[in-house]
Amino acid sequence: MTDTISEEVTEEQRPLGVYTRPKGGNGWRDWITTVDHKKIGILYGAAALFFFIIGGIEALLIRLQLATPNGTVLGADMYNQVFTMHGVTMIFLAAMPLAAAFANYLIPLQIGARDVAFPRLNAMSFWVFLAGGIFINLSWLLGGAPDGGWFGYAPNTGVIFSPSVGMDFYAIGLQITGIASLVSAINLTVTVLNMRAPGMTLFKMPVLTWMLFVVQLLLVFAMPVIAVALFLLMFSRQFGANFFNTEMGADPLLWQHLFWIFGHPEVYILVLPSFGIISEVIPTFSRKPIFGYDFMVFSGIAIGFMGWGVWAHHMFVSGIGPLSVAAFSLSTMFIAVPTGVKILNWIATMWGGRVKFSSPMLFSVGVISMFTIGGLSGVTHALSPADTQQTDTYYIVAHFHYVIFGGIIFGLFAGLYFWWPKVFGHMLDEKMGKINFWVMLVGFNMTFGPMHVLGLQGMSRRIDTYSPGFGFEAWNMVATIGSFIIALSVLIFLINVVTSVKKARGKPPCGPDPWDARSLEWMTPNPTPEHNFDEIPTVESLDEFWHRKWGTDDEGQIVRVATAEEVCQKGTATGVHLPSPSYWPLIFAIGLPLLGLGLIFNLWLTLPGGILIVTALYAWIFEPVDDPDGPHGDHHEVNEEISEGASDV
Amino acid sequence: MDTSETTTDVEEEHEHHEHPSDGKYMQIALILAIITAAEVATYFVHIGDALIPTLMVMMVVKFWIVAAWFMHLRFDSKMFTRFFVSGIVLAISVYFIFLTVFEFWTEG
Amino acid sequence: MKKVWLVFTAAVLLALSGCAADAELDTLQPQGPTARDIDNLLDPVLIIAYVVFFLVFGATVIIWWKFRDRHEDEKFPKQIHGNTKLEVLWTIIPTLILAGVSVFTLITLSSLNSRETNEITLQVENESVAWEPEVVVIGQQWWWEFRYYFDGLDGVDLSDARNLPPADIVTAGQLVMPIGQEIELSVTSRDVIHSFWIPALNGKRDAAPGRVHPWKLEADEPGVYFGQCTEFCGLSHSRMRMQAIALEPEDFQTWVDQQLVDQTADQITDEAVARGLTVFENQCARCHVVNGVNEDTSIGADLVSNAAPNLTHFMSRTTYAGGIFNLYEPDGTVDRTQLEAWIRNAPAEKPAYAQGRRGMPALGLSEDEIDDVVDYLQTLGTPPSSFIIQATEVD
Amino acid sequence: MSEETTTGLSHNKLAMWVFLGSECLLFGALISTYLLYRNKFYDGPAPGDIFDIPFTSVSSFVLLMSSLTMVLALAAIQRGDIRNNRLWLLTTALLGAVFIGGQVYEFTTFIREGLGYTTSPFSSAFFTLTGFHGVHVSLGIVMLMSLLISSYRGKLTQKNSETVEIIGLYWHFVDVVWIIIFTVIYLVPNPTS
Repeated sequence: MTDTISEEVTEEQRPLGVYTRPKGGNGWRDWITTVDHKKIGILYGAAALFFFIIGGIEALLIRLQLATPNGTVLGADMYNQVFTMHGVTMIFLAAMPLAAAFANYLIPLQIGARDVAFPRLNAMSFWVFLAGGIFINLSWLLGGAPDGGWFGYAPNTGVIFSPSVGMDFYAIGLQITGIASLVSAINLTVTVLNMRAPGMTLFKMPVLTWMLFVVQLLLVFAMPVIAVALFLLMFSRQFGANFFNTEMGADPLLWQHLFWIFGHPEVYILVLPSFGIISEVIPTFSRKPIFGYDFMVFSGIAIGFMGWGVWAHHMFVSGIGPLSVAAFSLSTMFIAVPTGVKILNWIATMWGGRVKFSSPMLFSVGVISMFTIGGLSGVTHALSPADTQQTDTYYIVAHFHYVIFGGIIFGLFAGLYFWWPKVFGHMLDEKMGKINFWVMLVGFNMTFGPMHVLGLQGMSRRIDTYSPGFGFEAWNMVATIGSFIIALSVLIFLINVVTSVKKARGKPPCGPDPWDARSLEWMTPNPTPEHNFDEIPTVESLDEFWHRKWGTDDEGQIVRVATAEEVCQKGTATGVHLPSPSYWPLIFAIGLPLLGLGLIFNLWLTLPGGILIVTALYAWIFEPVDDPDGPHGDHHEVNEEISEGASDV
Repeated sequence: MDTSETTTDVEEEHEHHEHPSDGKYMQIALILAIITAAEVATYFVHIGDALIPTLMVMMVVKFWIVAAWFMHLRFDSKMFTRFFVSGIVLAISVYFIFLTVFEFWTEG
Repeated sequence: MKKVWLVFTAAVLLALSGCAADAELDTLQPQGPTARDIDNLLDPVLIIAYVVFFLVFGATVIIWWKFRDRHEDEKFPKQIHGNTKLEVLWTIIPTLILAGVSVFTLITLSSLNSRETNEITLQVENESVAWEPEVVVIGQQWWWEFRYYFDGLDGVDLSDARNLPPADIVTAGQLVMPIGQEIELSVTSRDVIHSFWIPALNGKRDAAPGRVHPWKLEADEPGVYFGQCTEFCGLSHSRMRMQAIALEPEDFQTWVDQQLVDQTADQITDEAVARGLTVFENQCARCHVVNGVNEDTSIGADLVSNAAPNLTHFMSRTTYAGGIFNLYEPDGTVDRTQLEAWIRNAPAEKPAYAQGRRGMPALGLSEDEIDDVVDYLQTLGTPPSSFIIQATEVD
Repeated sequence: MSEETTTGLSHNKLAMWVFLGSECLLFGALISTYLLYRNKFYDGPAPGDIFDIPFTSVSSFVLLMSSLTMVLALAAIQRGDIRNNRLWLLTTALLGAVFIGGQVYEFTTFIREGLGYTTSPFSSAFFTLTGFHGVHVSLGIVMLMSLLISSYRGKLTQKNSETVEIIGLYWHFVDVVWIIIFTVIYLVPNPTS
């Protein structure tokens, strides 16, 4: 595991002699040892897109099964596994890590930092997430995928009712990805608080950073709750604990409460990054500042805070008392207010602007209109009596896909198009981007629009088949066709990526500021150099980058004071001292699934898992702060700040 | 969630108050020991309806003493207190509602 | 974008206005007072939602037409950073609207949870009984049981649905009730969580093991009202259906009279039926009860849920196997082919987990035995009226 | 090191506090689960039947005092007093070990008296909650021992006293959690069968 190093290094640099750090470099070795937040961001993005495609294939299978009455494509058992894994994959392995990709890549850049507070922990978060994602999907090969729904309601997830190992993979796998989320959240929380550029007060942070910050706080407090729920499930299944054993007087609603105490903040964990992204995109393309920055920030905080008081609206028919239903019904209704404020503020930002409908902007407007539909159907669920008709029908499926697909996936695609040049140094093709958007919009509405009707006509959720004669046939067929149109739009995106990469090969990177953007990350060249900023800028205002480019003349007209090329740094600084790569995050991450497999199949397997984990932890601690053999630049002022700014944990 | 306050974010004064002396720590530990003794005494001496409130008050006092003195929250940055208190307040309110929904308080 | 939306919205409006013909589960065509209360709450909110949506969408369209950048020059629009008054205004307005909505929500909620005490007089075994209409609803994998206790539920311990005292009437798949009466339900489960839902009469309520949830149903007119289990409950969740059959009070009395009759062997004259009874006693009676043949206590112990449908008045129902097969053809003849297929190899007809003691297993009966047992089953109970048989047919 | 950050606080210490905030929700969920099930003892022993308050009081006291020794260890290293630092670190670890020993003894007694992990919802919830706490204490002991080893290797000096402080924060947190558990689970009158 260690490089052989010929040069001499001091005892101080290599405390235990063996735990050296790998050198930076190129190729796969660089990727698996990297602690660079940008590379980790890219890894998150790639892994998330991979799982997004897997989850999408599962969605297509679901739609094929339901295209016609009495469908036989999957069969009941397989259908239950596929819909469970579709939910688990899309939420935990696609949407959350895609948001994490943006958080990792952009938070340090937007606040003017060289990296996150704990670069190695950051790498660990990614590898642990990936290990968890692979672990859950291993269940397909090792005895069947989870079949109790992503919500895993007890006691249907107990060994009697779900005897395959699927739910064990679910409980342990989500626990593993939960570790990743929690560690990453603590890391980014500290980063936002502690590593802002001089002058960047909290209220000069871009809205995206703010929203991502709220998300990290939500994760910090929500992950332990699902962790406990999953522990209870795991102990029940593995060791015969009686948390959900109703024969002994246990209450099956315990799981539901714990799950949704986590689950509702989770909705905002998913949606706020997208809100943040479009809050960056819309002002840029409207050529106006965001309307009501303070309101945007505070409504984000309010959503995050109120998200803790509405969880039981998932349980209006579960048998909780009428007083609880009334209370949660009211709290749910009023969470619509801060969300509504956001939508109106985005509209006000565009209003009176000179709006360029480039592809990131199209996707953002898509978020506004599609999320509005999801939000409004959400209000109809808040009417708890009406929810007794709607819940667990396709009306709910329609609702949350308008929120999650319309509100989140569209936003994340806006982000992909917007920051692609930032990350890779070339633009994605605009024309294909627009086609991508329109195809996705049509496919999305064809798939999920009819589900409102199906739900109101009484089609239950999570059914693997339905009989003819209930009026479900036509709309199901439309939805299935729509789902393939969505698949086509994702294919268009992938083709766009491939052709754009090919087109850009051999050409110089695109300019530093393709969109006339506003925030700090665009002050570095495209693609971002390894050290981010040549010199940490001092921030004077919100939209610092924009204000360095544009000023006002005597008549109040906006005039250019500098070109983007002048404002942007050259990215040519040398000798910037960056945290060194490390093997141990990856080694640690490999240990966890082994531990999990050991718990499920054979306790002996936990031994190598445990050894890897303990070794990795101790090696990590005793690993020198820096690569003793790595290049050391001249220590001028800026460099001091870097080595101090990024801690060694 | 209360990190939204604007006033404290930059240049939070770097507090280096003198930490208590070892003797002071011993005194605090003595107080903790006395409260614990009082707590345990309630097991043997019956005080009726006042029992649970008394126990809760003593518990909170002990908690507060350890957090404030041993964990240095009294002397350290308010940011730390904020995160800890956020966690505690959120936990108490969420789980209080949780138990209320289960009609835990009325069941006795 | 605009056109797509027009088409789509038109389609939604069409569906919402209740044009859907075959929609037995439609939530927007209430057939009873409770469901109507819910519908009356939803409709105005849907209208508000449409208005809000068209405002937002209209604004987007205006931005698209009016504020689109058509000249690629560097001219900037007026830079507006916000407008506190406006923002406060559009915080307050939705708050007020929602406050109004919440008042109506609370009113509906309280009516949904209110209980009407209305006793009806029934003749039970030649005695007049004042019965407050109450039915115990029990979900299990993957069918519903309904139990009627004419002495009321006061002395009935429902906390353990797997061990209930014998009831006056035990039926499965179809809840029979009189019209114009509020029927109080006690919903519970014998294994996992299910959800009881007759959309035309009321919303749904979960059936959770160890918990008894009150709910109610009331129908205006006689008819067959369809339902479907809506809480994911495992393998055959989609094949767990039920119906509420609402009858005129006198028809309900007739139904009660018929259900109170036990099946005794000395009525049997036909030889095939007698052989069928033997098959039943040797095989089926391990899990299924026929009053007069075996006892309603501790049968079904082979099953996780501790129960299988009571078959005493099998022919009085129009569906079986969790409400997924029709017992009768529309003309009133028995669909023997399907019934025989079910008895021959139940797991092939409906996914279950028989080896895990859930669902009906394949018993390995010979074709003769199947014929006989079907002959026997056909003697159990009185067929319902052709009105009900036809109302059960969905196609 | 900490002077370089925006807030002037060290990354490590801030991260530990954020983590402790998170842990509140974890233990909150476990305690609430226990409270929900304290009456659900099925056919097994009830909490009121088996809790040995005098015994648990002693071990609680031991854990409480370990907080004192922990803070004394920190004060020592902050003064640069390595000898006393080692002494108090060792004492803290030992007190922690005594507490864990007490818990092991308590668990074995309970099991002997018929309260196994799978006896009832109450037993599962009890062992899970106190077990989680015990694992936290054990991890703390491992960390303290690591500090000691590192001290004997000459790596633990006044300069990195913050490491001691951060592990101390964790240790005190585990202690305050026990303050709550001791009152809420043991001292509040318990149902008997």
